[in-house]
Amino acid sequence: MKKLIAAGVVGLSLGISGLASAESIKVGMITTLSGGGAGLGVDVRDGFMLALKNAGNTEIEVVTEDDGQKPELAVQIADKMVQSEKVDLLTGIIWSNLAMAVVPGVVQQDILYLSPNAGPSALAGAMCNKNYFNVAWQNDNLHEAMGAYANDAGYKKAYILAPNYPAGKDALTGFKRYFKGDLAGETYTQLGQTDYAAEIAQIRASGADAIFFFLPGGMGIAFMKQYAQSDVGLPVLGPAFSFSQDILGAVGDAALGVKNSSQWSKDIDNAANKKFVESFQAEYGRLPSLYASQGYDTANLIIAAASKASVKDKDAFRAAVKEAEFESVRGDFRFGNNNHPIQDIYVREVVKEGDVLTNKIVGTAFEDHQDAYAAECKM
Amino acid sequence: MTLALFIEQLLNGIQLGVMLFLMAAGLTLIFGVMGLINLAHGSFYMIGAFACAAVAAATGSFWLGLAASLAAAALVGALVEMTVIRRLYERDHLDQVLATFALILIFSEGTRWLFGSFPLYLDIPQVLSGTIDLPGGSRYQLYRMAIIGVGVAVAGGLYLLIARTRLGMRIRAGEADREMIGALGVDIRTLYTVVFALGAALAGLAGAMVGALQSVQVGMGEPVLILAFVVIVIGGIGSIKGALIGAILVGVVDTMGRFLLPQFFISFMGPSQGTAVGSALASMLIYILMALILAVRPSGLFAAKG
Amino acid sequence: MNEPILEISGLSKNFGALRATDNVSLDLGPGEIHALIGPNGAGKSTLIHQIAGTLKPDDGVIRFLGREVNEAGPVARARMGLGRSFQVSSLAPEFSALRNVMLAVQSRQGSSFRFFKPVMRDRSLLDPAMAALDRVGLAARADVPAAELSHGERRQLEIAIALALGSKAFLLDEPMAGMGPDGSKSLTAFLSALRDEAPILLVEHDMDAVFALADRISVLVYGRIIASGSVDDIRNDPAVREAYLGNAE
Amino acid sequence: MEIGREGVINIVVAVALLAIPFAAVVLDETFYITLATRMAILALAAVGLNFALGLGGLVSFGHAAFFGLGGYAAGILATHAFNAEPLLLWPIEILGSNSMPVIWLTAIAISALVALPIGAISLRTTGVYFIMITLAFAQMIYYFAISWPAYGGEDGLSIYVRNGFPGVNTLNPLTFFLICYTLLIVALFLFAVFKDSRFGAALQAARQNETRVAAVGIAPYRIRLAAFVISAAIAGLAGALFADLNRFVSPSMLSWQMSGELIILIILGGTGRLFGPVAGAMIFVLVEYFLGGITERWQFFLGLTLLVVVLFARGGFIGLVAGRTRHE
Repeated sequence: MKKLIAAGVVGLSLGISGLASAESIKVGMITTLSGGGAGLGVDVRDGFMLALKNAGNTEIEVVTEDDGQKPELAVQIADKMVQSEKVDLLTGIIWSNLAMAVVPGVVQQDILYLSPNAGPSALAGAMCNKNYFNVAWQNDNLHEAMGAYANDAGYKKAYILAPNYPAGKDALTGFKRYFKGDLAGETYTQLGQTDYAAEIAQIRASGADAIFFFLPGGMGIAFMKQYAQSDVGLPVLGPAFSFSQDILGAVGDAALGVKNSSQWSKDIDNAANKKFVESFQAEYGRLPSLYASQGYDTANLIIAAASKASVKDKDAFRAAVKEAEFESVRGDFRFGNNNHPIQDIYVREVVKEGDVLTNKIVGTAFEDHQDAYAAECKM
Repeated sequence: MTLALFIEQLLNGIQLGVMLFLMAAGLTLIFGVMGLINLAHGSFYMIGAFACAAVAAATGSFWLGLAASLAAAALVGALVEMTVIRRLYERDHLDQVLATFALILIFSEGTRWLFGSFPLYLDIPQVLSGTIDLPGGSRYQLYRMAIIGVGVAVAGGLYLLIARTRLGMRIRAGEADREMIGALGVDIRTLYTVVFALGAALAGLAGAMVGALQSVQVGMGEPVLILAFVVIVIGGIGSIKGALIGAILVGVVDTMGRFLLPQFFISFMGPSQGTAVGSALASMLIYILMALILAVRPSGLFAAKG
Repeated sequence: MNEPILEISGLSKNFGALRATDNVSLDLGPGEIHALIGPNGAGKSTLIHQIAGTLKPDDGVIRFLGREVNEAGPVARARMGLGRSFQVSSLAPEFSALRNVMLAVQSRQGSSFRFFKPVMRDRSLLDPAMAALDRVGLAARADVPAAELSHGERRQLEIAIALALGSKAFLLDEPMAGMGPDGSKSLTAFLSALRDEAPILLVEHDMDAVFALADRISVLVYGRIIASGSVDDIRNDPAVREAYLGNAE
Repeated sequence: MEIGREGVINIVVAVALLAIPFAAVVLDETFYITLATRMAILALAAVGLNFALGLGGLVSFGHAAFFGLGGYAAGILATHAFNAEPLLLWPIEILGSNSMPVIWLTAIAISALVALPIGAISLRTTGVYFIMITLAFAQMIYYFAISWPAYGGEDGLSIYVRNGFPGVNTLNPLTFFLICYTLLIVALFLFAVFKDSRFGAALQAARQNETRVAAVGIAPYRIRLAAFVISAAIAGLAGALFADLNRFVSPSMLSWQMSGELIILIILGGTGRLFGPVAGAMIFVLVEYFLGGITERWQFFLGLTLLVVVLFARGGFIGLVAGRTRHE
């Protein structure tokens, strides 16, 4: 129904002013709005829509559809949006495996894709493409930051843990790329596993002095709760995903004091971020997560590029996106040769503000960090 | 590997098994008495967890939450039985699979509609936090010990219920011969509703207890459902005893596989290859176990019916 | 006397403490009808199952056409020519009477791994099947699904299937059960003629039919054969009268 | 044999599916060609399953395994061809391929080869046990695919250029649709022929009454195993096409939800009916497409729709419009 009305409005505006219509942009958003991973998609979408609202932008029309976290469905929706909705650009995918399914096909058809979350290594390296921009991070980045931080914090023997799938392997590889100490153990758990008693028992017996884990979604919640309930008590390190605003509430006090890495935090001190955090709270009645910040930045990047070039002129628009002249909520932001971000990555600590668990920045792991695959990209 | 670690892992396996038993007991009862395959059983697990989390958050009491989980799962179970499930008893397995698959979609999206997209918070009760000492110098978490206790109590309770009570007699009669209990003058409709609600309540209880350990979120029931099916098929469909033994077997094999297999492969393949191969094999282990058991005993270990 | 077609010696089967079959020996010669009678629970069905191959005996030997078949399953025994009808009608309910019989013809002709030729246009299947139906008097009901046949018609169909199999011996488990008097009479006449084609081991409760048909009768009680002989022998055997006939009447 | 009411409906369904892409060309809505292709491929997979499920009564809850294996056969061969790396050097050199016929044959062969031992073990069981053991085997392959890193693991494998077919341009969506549609028709033809053959007679009889079939001297086990393998091979072929449609293959093609979806297609259309899977696939894809466009809670309404169909439209779509089967 909504879609019909929107289409009607577009049709109407075309009819009234054939001249001005050149600037309207149609964005297709494929994201996860059902199932256990829906929280991430909802945050990206809400962040994106908030940016449009804050900018008072009415030229950008957004078509949103749920991919149910299924790659085949995502591909079908992408086809529909390109072939039927005739969108100018696509965005919204949360998960690496869905991005790997959708992105190569889409960019081949000369459609721009702006990733608000996933950053699989293949798309940053050998398979990089002029039509693919990542506005979040390359998958390894936050893990690399935690590896570097572990050195600074003086940890010598880390136990590392991730699910047995490509992003999990990338995560541990990323951590090990920067961590100089020894490993007390390296465990790959089953994807979707929810009981970590066996792993926690092994951690206790391993003689480690710190734990690094990458367990996205419900897996991380389960691990943190069970870890806190055990009496192991070693310091825990991880990427922001298990300590982002959307799930901190479910982890509870178990997360207090944990150090995690993120390219964004709600206490980054700049005007854009202040406005983002305040307006997000006002609009949705909750604190934003890093996913929301990524959706917000993606929308602002599109708005900025559209002010410089027409979306119909692919080359000019692409160049305008690459310049990335927008007020990012994370401060400095620019694209490297492979269209992936070069940005600062912070170390945050989980704290309690009143009754609400949230993060505050306690250090900087990297400045102007670029991903490890940029050299493999021939662009 | 020390003995203490081994004992702790063994307990972890048993605790997982006990939790699976709570799910499997309901499934196997429902199949044994009504001949129904219920894919939506995982949804009661989820409903139990959400009810517990919501009530615990509102009242601050885990115990009230636990009571709410039992009540909510039983209530939803009874309602679903009376509106939908009842029409499926006379259908073949195919229709049952499809209808209960549809119920999963409805319950999952319905729960998200009601509670939003973000996971809920649920912690273990204060009195059960901490650990207890075990012989051999190991320690074990009190809450998990309590889960094992609840599982054993439920197994005992179910045994008494079925062996000693009128309801149990009717359940046994229903398993033996569905037409006969009608002839005995038992109100079959009520009996079926009660059995279904009982199964749902056990699943809800499992969901609530595990929800305190894990993430309370939409879709949490389906992985457990698949495991519970593995359990009842291994144990022999319709057999409570089979469900108990199958559950412990699956729990221990799964936990020990994840613990021992990577170490085993590392010993001759090196850490990175060994971890990869061992982890991959560990995730397939219980399915391999199930295929092996069914290849030798096509009706499971303790088939109640031929 | 000729070699027996079917020969059973020293057959035993226990279910726990229950001796369901207790050292049973009997045989079936060419051209004869050998009736097996006995009260309910005497172990007749258990015995039939062992002869057909669906139950394995604990002890004893079953020979069919001179070969020991103890290790052969029901499929192999059927292929050797042991035609069987069931106590409870056992047919493919969705198939027409004709297609039920055709299945037997198909089996007799060899492999079922033929994927392309439509059976309903295959005269080599249709003709023998129709002939078998005709012999049992079901030709007019050829196109009716088995599920819609009357009880008696289903027994007739069972026999047509056994006929179509080209059986070398028939194992008929209560073919008269549930038939009206007219049906029983015509079936009795039919079976009487059938013995020339292949001998029949007949399990039956209907004593009129048994006495009219049987060349020999064996009486099974509590898993044991207590008497065996001609109709007159059995009629006059005091042990049988006491143990079985006396009780039955 | 005269064309009955069901025959007419079958023709209508077949023509309707064929008409969608041509209408799409006229309306300049390329996406509907993609949608119709998806329908044809899912229908093909379901026709495959229908050999086991519809004719043989074998409720396989693990056919996604074969569907996915076919997909991986396409993905792996295409990747090796794309990178010009041989698949195997020893004992014989096997090269990758981007030729559809080669890929199809490989997909069929691999699915059939894997189905043989799986069927051999699973068919020892019956009823719910069969449902669950087929599920277990599919889960094994699923977890293997997720944790085996060589071909992308959970990320899956991309096919950068759609594989080719000698003499035609497969990149043209309409051409690719026609290839899939042709294969679907061939499979339907095989289904119809097999159903009426001696093999089909034995298979259907074994579904209705296993004891009877054994008593006339036909071993149901071997007949069923053959049906299971044929069924898997067709599902594998469909998987290879599905990979080419999506330009992508991933473990989710092997998931138990996928197995469930294949079963749903058959029941939606009408179990055991020749065109049941086709009608089912068309309805399912359309419902998914329209609901997905209307509401983000589409899964809720999808569930509701399915529930209504099971409870009140027994016999599925074909049963609803053609009436109950008149058995031969």
